[in-house]
Amino acid sequence: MSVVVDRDTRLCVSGITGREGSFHALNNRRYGTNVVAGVTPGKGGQDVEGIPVFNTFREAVAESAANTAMIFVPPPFAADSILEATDAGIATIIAITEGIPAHDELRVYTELRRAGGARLIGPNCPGVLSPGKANVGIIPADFFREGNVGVVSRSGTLTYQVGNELAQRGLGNSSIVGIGGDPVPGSSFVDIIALFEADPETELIVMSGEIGGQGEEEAADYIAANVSKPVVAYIAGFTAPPGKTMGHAGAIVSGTHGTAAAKAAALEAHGVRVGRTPTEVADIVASMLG
Amino acid sequence: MSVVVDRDTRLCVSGITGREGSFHALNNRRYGTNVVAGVTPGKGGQDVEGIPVFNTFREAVAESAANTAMIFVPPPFAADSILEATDAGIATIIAITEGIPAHDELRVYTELRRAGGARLIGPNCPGVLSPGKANVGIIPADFFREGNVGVVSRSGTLTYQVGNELAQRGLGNSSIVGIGGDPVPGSSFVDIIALFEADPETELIVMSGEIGGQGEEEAADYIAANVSKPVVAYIAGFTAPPGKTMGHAGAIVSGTHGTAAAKAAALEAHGVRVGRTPTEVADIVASMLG
Amino acid sequence: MDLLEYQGKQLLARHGIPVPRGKVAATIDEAAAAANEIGYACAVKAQVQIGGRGKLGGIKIAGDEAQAREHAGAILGMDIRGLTVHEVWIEGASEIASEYYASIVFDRSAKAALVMLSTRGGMDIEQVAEETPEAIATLHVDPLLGFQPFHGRRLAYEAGVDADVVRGVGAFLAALYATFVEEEAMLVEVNPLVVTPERALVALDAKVTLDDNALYRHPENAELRDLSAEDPQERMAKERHLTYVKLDGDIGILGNGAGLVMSTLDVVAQHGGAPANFLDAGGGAKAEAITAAVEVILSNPKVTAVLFNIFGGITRCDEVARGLIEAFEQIRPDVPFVVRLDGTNGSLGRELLEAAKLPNVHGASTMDEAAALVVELAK
Amino acid sequence: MDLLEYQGKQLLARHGIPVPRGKVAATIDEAAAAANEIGYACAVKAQVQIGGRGKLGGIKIAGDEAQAREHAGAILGMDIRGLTVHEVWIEGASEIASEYYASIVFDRSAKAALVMLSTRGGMDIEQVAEETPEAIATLHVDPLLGFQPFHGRRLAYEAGVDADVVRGVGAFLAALYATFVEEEAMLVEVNPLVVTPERALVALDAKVTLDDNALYRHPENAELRDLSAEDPQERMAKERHLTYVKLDGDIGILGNGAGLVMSTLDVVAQHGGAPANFLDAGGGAKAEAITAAVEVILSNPKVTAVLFNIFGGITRCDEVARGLIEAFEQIRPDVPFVVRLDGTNGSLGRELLEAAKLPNVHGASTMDEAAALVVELAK
Repeated sequence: MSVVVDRDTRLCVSGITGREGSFHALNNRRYGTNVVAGVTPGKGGQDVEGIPVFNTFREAVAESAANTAMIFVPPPFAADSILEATDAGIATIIAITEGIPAHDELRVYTELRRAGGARLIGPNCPGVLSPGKANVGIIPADFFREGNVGVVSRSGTLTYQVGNELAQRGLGNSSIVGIGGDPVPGSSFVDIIALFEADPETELIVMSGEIGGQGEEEAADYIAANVSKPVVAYIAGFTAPPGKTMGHAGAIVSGTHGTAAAKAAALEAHGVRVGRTPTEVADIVASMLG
Repeated sequence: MSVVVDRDTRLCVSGITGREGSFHALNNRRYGTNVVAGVTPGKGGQDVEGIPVFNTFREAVAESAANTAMIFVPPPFAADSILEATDAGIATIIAITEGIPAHDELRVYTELRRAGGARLIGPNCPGVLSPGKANVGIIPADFFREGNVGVVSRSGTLTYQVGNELAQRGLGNSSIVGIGGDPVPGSSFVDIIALFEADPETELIVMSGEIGGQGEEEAADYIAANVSKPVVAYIAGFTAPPGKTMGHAGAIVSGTHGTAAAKAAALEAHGVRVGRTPTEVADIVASMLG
Repeated sequence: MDLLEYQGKQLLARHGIPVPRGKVAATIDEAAAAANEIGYACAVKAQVQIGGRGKLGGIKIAGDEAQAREHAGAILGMDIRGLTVHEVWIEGASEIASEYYASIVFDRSAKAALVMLSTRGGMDIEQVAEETPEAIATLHVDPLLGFQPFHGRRLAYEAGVDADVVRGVGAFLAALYATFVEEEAMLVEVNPLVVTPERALVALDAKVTLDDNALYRHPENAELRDLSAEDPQERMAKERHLTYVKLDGDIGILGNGAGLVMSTLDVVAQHGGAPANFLDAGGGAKAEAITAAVEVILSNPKVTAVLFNIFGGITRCDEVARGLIEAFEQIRPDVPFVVRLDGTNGSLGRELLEAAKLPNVHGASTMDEAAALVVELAK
Repeated sequence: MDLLEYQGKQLLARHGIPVPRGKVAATIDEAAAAANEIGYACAVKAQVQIGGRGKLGGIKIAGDEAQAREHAGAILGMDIRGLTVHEVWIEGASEIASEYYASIVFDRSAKAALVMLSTRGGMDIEQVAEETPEAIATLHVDPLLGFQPFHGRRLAYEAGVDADVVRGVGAFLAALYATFVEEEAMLVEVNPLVVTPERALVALDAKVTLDDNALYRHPENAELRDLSAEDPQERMAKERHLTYVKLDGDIGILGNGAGLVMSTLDVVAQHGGAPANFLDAGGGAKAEAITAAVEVILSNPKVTAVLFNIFGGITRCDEVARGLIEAFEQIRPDVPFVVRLDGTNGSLGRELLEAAKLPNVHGASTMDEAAALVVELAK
């Protein structure tokens, strides 16, 4: 088992004819992901190394039975592409695009939460990797092996760092889920932790947070009330000054809100072990599963 | 039993300090309806013959535990008042106001249908009367007696006509529900027929329709699939010319759509008896219950 | 409220939709001046709120001023299905590569705007819908989310528009939706939507129906109401704030409540009569409203008998009786009246009427009886 | 992007919100001319993107031209918490009956706009929130439904504004919400929102933060960016499209990915070091980007050592190595570098660096080891 993507994933890539879109679509296919279609308006009828391209998601779903979308179009078109995918009946949407306006994200989030909307991962995220099953996005799969640690993270490279350290200790992952660094992530820590809790393959959950927002604090409450599996956390940004956006649009300490110290304290108050460095996180995980 | 309003109704009247609002609020109270509050912005702290007036629905609900709203404000303010009532947690909203812009009604309808919204009856309706229990609106209660015929109607006076003829034959009503004559009624025939079907006191359902829209046709399908109780119908407007609005904003035959003949045929095809005059309807009901 | 073609086009143009350049004219001289200004060839188009005027001779192409004068002379004053043409619209003739169809209607069943697009423009869309429904792409728009760019692409590809105008058609539909919502329309229809040889999109016709209930928010639209095109009785009723619809028969009808009036028309027809009008005196009508209503009904010269069918709820029968008595004093009608008063204060109303001994006024105790009697008296 | 007070006010004014009349001035002469035009008494206000400037001497009232000159002279060039004042805003002094507070923030937890209203204006709202949270009325707005009239009434009554301005406050909040949505702001704050003795509402201050990601849709706002107020290194980084935040320490930091860079800063701090900056080279950074990043880092004269912490995913370590080699050729840095290259093409990158034999460049195999070493070298 795994979460979000697996061997049943039938992927349709929005923006597949772009340079980045085609590169990662083919990379994902090489890993074993079932990439069944792409969407680029005006390029319907073409193909990208055998992957058929459609003008609309409706056509793509009708012709290829796609159930998952990866969004790779530039920011001005990304919100529309997400809405198009859910309108076409896609159940899981993974949005890689960075730089989507926050108000667009708000509208999309609200619309998807109406009855029947798709599960959105991202935007501004590295995607989801279920080692040995499917990779959707830009996570370099080589650093991860199959296993029973579920990872959910706001940061891409930090995830690779943690995953790599786990792999060096002989540990692998059920799934790696990048929820992204934007102000309005489609899925929160809570959403993904709930999936890992229900996933029989996952034995331990690693969550990698950072400054800004309340997602880590909400996760702490949720874990205390609903999660039976051990959770190990990491928080980046202890030294970030207030009022400055640290790379991710969502990573900003506002006044006294959203500090790394407050997040770590909230998690530890609910019995979650917090590693001070990625290495320490890997050490804790190894000791708990060892 | 009865539907929509009964002895548990705690009514808050929006627009209670207006001439019409206060007249009907007091009339409803005289009938026995528990009128607990009124709302008029800027007149909070006043009272209308002992009924306390509040500035907002939130205050009214907090102070009086109102669970039902009657909307009596002029059309430019009615949609806002309905949204305010649902935002304040009111579960049932009965909108008497005539002349609300259709796009306002569309927005309100869509918003209320999101999870958790209130049940809206109307707008442009005479209200709901559950004889012997509660009267909310402008239905003249004298013509109706307690009984087991549920009536749902798009027209006010036509309802009085039918109710009066039933009373003359010794028959009474569980509830009389006026769903109103506007293009986007908050509750449809189907919604109210479903309530009557579930109401143990109701033994027979009378639906009084008219030209325009597809509500009667949808009811015909619903009745065939879901309703065990006998239904007798009346349709007004057999002689209405196409393209003309017959008084009610919603009563218009567009091309070949929405004709009375088509509606009557749809109902009869599903085993619903259709009376050709209000008198014939009363005769059919009397013979079925006799 | 239905707009004339040129009013609809001006509305669309306000929202950035391209329409042909044109001018309105009410006389032959005005039409000739307009045509000279627009240039030739130009179209001379009858401005009536009715479809199919082209087939009935209401649209003609003029190649020079003489023809413009000739066509304007033929069209102005023309009767098109009962409506007199008071104005023509002169516009430059468009070059046409393709004719599409686009519309948005307020779909009551779905509770949403319904957008329709077809490449079979220039035809009656109901005919297209019957013969080749697959030639029409349709989509409902959630009123809170609104029209999204992907909606435009979906419709354009599903309708099969030419590949080079997909983007343009999407933008056109977005502007049409903005018009629909911002002007609070019940219908906006462009048929044909023309693709020119230069691959531009132009709205060659426009049919717009606005929501009467929303006109108070659009004072500039409320002023467009073309009273000259309306029936004189309907205009008179509107000025008196009465809900009146003129019909073809000879029996004047007054009732209270739209449903009851419709029902009254039906029952009269069942008895072999032909109603002259629909008139809803409304809830709680006072005596003055009744008096005004009698005036409106009798201003139609075809009326040979009048039926009052009142079931009082908020409306009080004594007020109705007083209004009728007042009307008789003012107007002294020479046609018979049948009056059925029931409901609130019914007996009081009947007593008042009886005491007034109005000439040729007959009481009736039920709707059926009243209908039978008025049909008899109207003969 | 934070706007200066006067830019924020101009933005609000575009949406119909009343603001005092004013003019911006960059010199004493301009300030005097502006003050003469506005009239006396007028306020001379430092334009810096920071709160509390009043207490720090950044706002003064001038009764005549001499005072206007004196105040402008004192304020222009002043340093307010590290920011130099380049402009003053001269505006007519307002008469004040009451001071309210109004704001809308993009609430990430609730995923909705959060509207706040309080009658305790003119104070730091965080202090009000701590001392008397019940004095602040709050409300979340659904982004699809939008701000409704009843929202305004609810907030006005809950906050307890004066009865005669309930309607005005509602309209003000509606206009503030329109500004927030249409300009795609993350924050709009008016503190104080003044009620004048004539019972008019005026925005006496304005704090507006716009969404950088949405500026492409608002070219007129994008032009407002006040580059002169930004740190020179940050400006240089922006021109090179690098994500750079200047910090107080002496260890330059470069990494790939925001999370990894934040983590690197933390680890360096744990080892007792003080980072000089945050710099995310981004995903898939090419050699030129690395070279540019080195330039930016070294343009900060406080930097005494630099740490490269790269965990390659899309970013290839050989590209990073090439960029660093190129940077050394161009700039010849005189501070030590610690370089940790891991992930995609890690061994290739390390080999390239080794072969280049760059002076004073030290390899490290883990993030921890790298941090410890750079802290040591920076001393």
